[in-house]
Amino acid sequence: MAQFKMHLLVCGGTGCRASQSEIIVENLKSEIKNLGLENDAQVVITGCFGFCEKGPIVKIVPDNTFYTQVKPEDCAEIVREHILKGRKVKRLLYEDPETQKHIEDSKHMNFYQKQIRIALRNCGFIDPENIDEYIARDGYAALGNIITGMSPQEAIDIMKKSGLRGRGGGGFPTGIKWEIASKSKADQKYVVCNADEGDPGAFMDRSILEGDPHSVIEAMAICGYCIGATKGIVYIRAEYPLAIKRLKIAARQSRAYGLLGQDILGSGFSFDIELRYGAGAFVCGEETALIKSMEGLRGEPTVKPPFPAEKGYLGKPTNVNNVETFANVPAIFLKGADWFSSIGTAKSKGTKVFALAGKINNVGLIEVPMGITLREVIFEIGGGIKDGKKFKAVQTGGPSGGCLTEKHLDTPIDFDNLIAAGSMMGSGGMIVMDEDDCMVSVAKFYLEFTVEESCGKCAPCRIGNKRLHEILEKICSGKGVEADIDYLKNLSRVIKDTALCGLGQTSPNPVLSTIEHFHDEYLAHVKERICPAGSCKALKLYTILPDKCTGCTACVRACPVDAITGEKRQAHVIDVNKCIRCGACYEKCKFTAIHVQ
Amino acid sequence: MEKIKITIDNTEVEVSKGATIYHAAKQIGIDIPVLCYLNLEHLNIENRPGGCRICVVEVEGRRNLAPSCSTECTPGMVVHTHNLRVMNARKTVLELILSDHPKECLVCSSSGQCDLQKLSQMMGIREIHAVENAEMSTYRKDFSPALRRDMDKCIMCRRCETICNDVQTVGALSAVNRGFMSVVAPAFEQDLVDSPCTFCGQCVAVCPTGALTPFDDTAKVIRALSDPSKTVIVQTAPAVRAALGEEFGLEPGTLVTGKMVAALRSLGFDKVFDTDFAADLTIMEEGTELLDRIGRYLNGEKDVKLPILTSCCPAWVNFFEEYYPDMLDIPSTARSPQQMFGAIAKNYYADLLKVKREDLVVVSVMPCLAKKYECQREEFSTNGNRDVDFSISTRELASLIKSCNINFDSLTEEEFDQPLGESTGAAVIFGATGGVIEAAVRTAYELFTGKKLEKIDFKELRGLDGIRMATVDFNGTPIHIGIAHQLGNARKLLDGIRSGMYNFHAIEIMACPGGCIGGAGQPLHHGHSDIIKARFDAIYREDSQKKIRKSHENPFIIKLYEEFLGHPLSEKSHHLLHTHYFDKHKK
Amino acid sequence: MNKIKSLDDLRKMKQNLEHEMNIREKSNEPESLVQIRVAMATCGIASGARTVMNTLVEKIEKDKIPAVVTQGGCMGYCYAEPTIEVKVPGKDPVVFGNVDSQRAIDILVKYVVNGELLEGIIPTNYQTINEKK
Amino acid sequence: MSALILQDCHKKTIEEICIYYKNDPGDLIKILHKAQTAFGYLPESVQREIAFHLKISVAKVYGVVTFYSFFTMTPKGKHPISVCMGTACYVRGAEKVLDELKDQLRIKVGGVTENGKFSLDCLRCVGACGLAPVLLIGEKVYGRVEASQIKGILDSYQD
Repeated sequence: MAQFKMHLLVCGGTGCRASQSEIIVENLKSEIKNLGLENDAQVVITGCFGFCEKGPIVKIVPDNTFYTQVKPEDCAEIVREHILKGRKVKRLLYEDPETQKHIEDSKHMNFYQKQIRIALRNCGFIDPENIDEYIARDGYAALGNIITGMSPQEAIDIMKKSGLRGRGGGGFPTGIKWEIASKSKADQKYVVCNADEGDPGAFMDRSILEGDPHSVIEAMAICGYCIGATKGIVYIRAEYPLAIKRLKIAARQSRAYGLLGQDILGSGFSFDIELRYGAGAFVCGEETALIKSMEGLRGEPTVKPPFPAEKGYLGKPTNVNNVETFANVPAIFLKGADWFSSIGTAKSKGTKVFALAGKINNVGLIEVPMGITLREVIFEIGGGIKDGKKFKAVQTGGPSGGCLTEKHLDTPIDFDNLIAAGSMMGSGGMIVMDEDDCMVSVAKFYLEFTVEESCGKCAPCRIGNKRLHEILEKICSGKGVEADIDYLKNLSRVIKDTALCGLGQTSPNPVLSTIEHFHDEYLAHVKERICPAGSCKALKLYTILPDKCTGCTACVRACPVDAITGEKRQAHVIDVNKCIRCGACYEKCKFTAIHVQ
Repeated sequence: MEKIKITIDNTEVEVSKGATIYHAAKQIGIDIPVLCYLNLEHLNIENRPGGCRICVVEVEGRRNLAPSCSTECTPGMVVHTHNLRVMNARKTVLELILSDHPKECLVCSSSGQCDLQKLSQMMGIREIHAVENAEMSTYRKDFSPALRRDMDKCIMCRRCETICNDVQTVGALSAVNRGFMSVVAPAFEQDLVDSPCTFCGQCVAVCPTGALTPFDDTAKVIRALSDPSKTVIVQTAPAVRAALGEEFGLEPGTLVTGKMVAALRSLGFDKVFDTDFAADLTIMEEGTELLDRIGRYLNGEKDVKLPILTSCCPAWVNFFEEYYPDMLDIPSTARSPQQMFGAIAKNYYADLLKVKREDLVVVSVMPCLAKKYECQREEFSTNGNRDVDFSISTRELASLIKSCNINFDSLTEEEFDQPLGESTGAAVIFGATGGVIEAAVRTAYELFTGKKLEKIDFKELRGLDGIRMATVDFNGTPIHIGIAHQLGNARKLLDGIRSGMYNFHAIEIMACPGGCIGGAGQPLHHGHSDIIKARFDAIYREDSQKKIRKSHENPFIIKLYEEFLGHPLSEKSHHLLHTHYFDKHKK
Repeated sequence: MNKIKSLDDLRKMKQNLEHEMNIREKSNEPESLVQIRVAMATCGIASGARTVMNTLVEKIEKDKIPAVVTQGGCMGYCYAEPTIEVKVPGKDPVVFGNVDSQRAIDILVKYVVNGELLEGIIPTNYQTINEKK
Repeated sequence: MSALILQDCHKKTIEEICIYYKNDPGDLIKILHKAQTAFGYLPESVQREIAFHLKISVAKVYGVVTFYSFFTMTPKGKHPISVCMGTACYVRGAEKVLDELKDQLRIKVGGVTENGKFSLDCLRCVGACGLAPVLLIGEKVYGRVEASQIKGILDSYQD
């Protein structure tokens, strides 16, 4: 067998594939062949590297060269220069936005320096469609050890000791969840992997399934052994075709090796998985709704208790964990509960994957230890705010979360601190906002989402969120009054207090947290009728700069409501009360004399 | 049963394990308001989606408020049902519901009957906080012959969906759409007439608002009454007299037969007759049919279809036409009492009066909404003139009485007119589940055995269990009888017959809980199933007080056969009193 | 594909497979490994750098030496090609000139594994290739 | 809602899909997925046929179809356009892109152009947040789209 001296890892995640990474693979391979280097260099399609901002990514090991934004036509050069002659192609190397220096070794990139990759340990490292690469990295060893040498309770105890908490949002201790399900008595139980990731702006579950499907399958089997289930179901969004494909391939390979199916590794334990597809309903991320959906019904949540661990899918005890939670499991068993619990904070152990997005330089997927500060995440890993603008807020936890501000930048991130700050971990979306973002509009955006995704079962969520949205709309269109803010607060609190499921109980968080942290901005909207960020169309203030105005009267003729007056060749004036903020004058003025605030 | 102790509003209460906070509170006289929750204990029907969130209470140590209807008590739980947090939440949620509900209560047909209206009155709602011109969810209105849907008024309590699917297994309705626009509707939001709806109306009976209401022909009845060229006669179904009093504040289970007759007369009906008369007629025809089939079966005839199924209930007829088209030949061909009455009135009584068929208006007062549909079926018309012109419900009769300034309470009891007003105890019990078959057995026994029945009460056929089975001894011949009320139970029985699991000679089926006494045209029970139990008892009380208790002993029935029909299953009977069924899918 | 019948089978399989991933594993924590860089510019290749590299890779794999081999550009010692730079963790990098296959193995066995000093070290001002322009 | 009258071959397709899932109502969502792949959308007749095979009420099927945004009862355009409205795309200007598309195509979200060429929908996060704002036409992904590019992109679909 050929001993490759170099591996060219090409990101095959959805983001990079969208920028032609498949053609890049082809080009690299053919150029390697052209130069007769087939025995020296191997091209591997991997999962996501996380650095989606600069995709497509080609990483070359062992020298950790990190090529960004590679185009198909760059491939020949990479092979001729780097593979053949050992000269890195400088122009494709990642350039540090601060120092403007090309960084040759990805280990030195700020983006990766503070990361600890557990759930993402194999993403961007192995070929997700090749089970051998997973096994080479101790894949299925944890499962093997457990089912041949441990009792379910012993394994559950390790999980409990590790302190792993559910990564889907709630943060419920995984070991305890397993224990409850293991103690429920039934002829059949189910392990469900919740891969119905729906937070807009969060895509970690998809990346894990695309980059390391076996770790999820292995963890589900481990869970099955612990709780006494032989059937596993992955509930996955139909909008994730690549993840579905990779998961199917992985399951097929595992079955062929006998790592799924009857009598795994001669242990007597049997387990297999099947896939169920979501169909575009955010609420199905809630576990009781997910179970309804798996049963072929409308994905409406049900009252808890009974919890799924007692009465779940088809009325049987069901353990539901999300993808990221499962991805941590094999690592915990391989390296030990103590190792895992040594990472993180007192009550939040291990790492968390975040999807960094918004007005930030390094958009992408990162995995950081719990307890890291927002400042480190945004300014070190994330490379700071785009275009040198000022940081304003970061939204965590998606539509269920809240906005954190400057004053939270040095708060260690963990489950409890985020809740204390009025937000939540959620599934790990992190959207960074700058000075141009209006926080009322941001709250409105999230409510729009919740209104659309509310299942409609309970009144507070179905109608309450609609009303919240209407009030925010009213404020953004300049018709709000101060009392609206009080009503927003009361209504939000009642919705949180009375809604049936997690979606409704958290949906007002964006409203409450923006009111708390940006009260002045709300006041500016309702009292002065100004949008300080300048983003609400109806609240733009148009004025004429007298020193620039030539009195050409072009604007007067453009104004549909006769709000502009003035003598010819004299500076004109806009009547603020008449102005409908249509912007027609602004378009017409040739002397940039119209000022918009 | 394990007991646990909890504290509600500073009062300790001991409850059985598994009890909800709502029930625990009820035990100590605290009535937590509910809206979507519905529990018909006597009938085993529960709707508990936990959706309206009106019943929330504070549980110490819990992050959010708990829906008391679906939160089980746990030992040591401390509950507050009316502190500021709870009151504010309830009021705010109710305001939200009202903000998406038309404010036309003054002209709503459910006004005064509406749970939502009552609740906002109770909670002292005086204004509704919402944005000016807040969006309302609106839907196309749907009018069917029996009921109307105005889903703008729907609050998504899901009671109708539960009844239609889980209880009746009709499957006409489902929650559709998502979020703000979600609503309960037939497939493709089409009209009910294009759905498998049987018009049983049980959805109307449980609707807490004016979203589902009966189709009301009262105005046409008033017009007919004031038309001097018309002779207007009325027939009243047995279940009506056992419930009508409730609308006038009388105790459930009060029989108001005499007052009802007086009221109808004072409304201006030319003759006040009794559907019970037709019920006796039904027994003659159906009972004879039953005996004929059993006789032929015992003689070894191979093509005899057994069991025979009763066919008095129009919703049930719709149900088997929709779901059991392969079994259309087993129900009795006898028409329902309402239609038998109509046929006799228009073809026999009209001649007696010497009025033209077109000038005789037959009105029925029914506990039922499906009857409104039944009288419109084509086969029950002659040249476009219906045998029964209008069918109004018990509730509609009550409001007609009220609107005509009649003081029901002070009326002197009166008797039905003759000849179509005489009836037996056997006819009265048509109003309760098991009654039709008991009535049939009383007559069939005597005709079959030629002996006089010693014991008239067949207690083994009575009760409120959804499915009941009994064997009656016909002088050595065991006759197996099955009884079901509510269509879901009917389906179980029918499926059992189809698969050969059951062997019955006769089966009685009623679509509504408890039979006609629980019909959708009856005064609303608002979730109190003990009302249905009280009506049930009243029906059998009336039976026991009747002088004649077997249909074939009704003197006017005997006379009708002598003068007009000849004998049961005669050609004239076939023409006027029997019908045939259609496969709905072939329409 | 054959079924894996026991945990031992799985472990054996892992051992057989892991060498294929070695290059990637090693890149994960280069600081803890001996880093060997082969100058692979035209002059290097012309002098047989590729053969040297193959020898190094095979020997490291065979003896499971905790070292990683990477390619580099021209180090500027064209007179002494093929050249390799060896950086043992905690020590300054050292450049060897005129390396052939035999010498490559010597370097690995004596310098890298046993820590002996070898002849033929090109004195440098301790610049790594990275810092070279 | 367009009326598709099922031919025998259509009925056979539906029957095969249902049989593949053993006519199990628990697999309704999978069946609807397959049917939508086969027909491009889920017209009334298809839903009725599925209900018939699974022995469940049509109302239930319709209730499920209308619950999940992935299912559609209107046929898509030849080139279905989806605008990602995930948060990352939103803060990077997806709304402007959407407005421009609405203007250019003169249709609303969920609509199809008169000639059936394009249909316009929104979706939630395709996970290409690095390329925000993102636009999909068919399977093709357009990243970092600006409103000014829309006309050019649309014009490139000649057929």
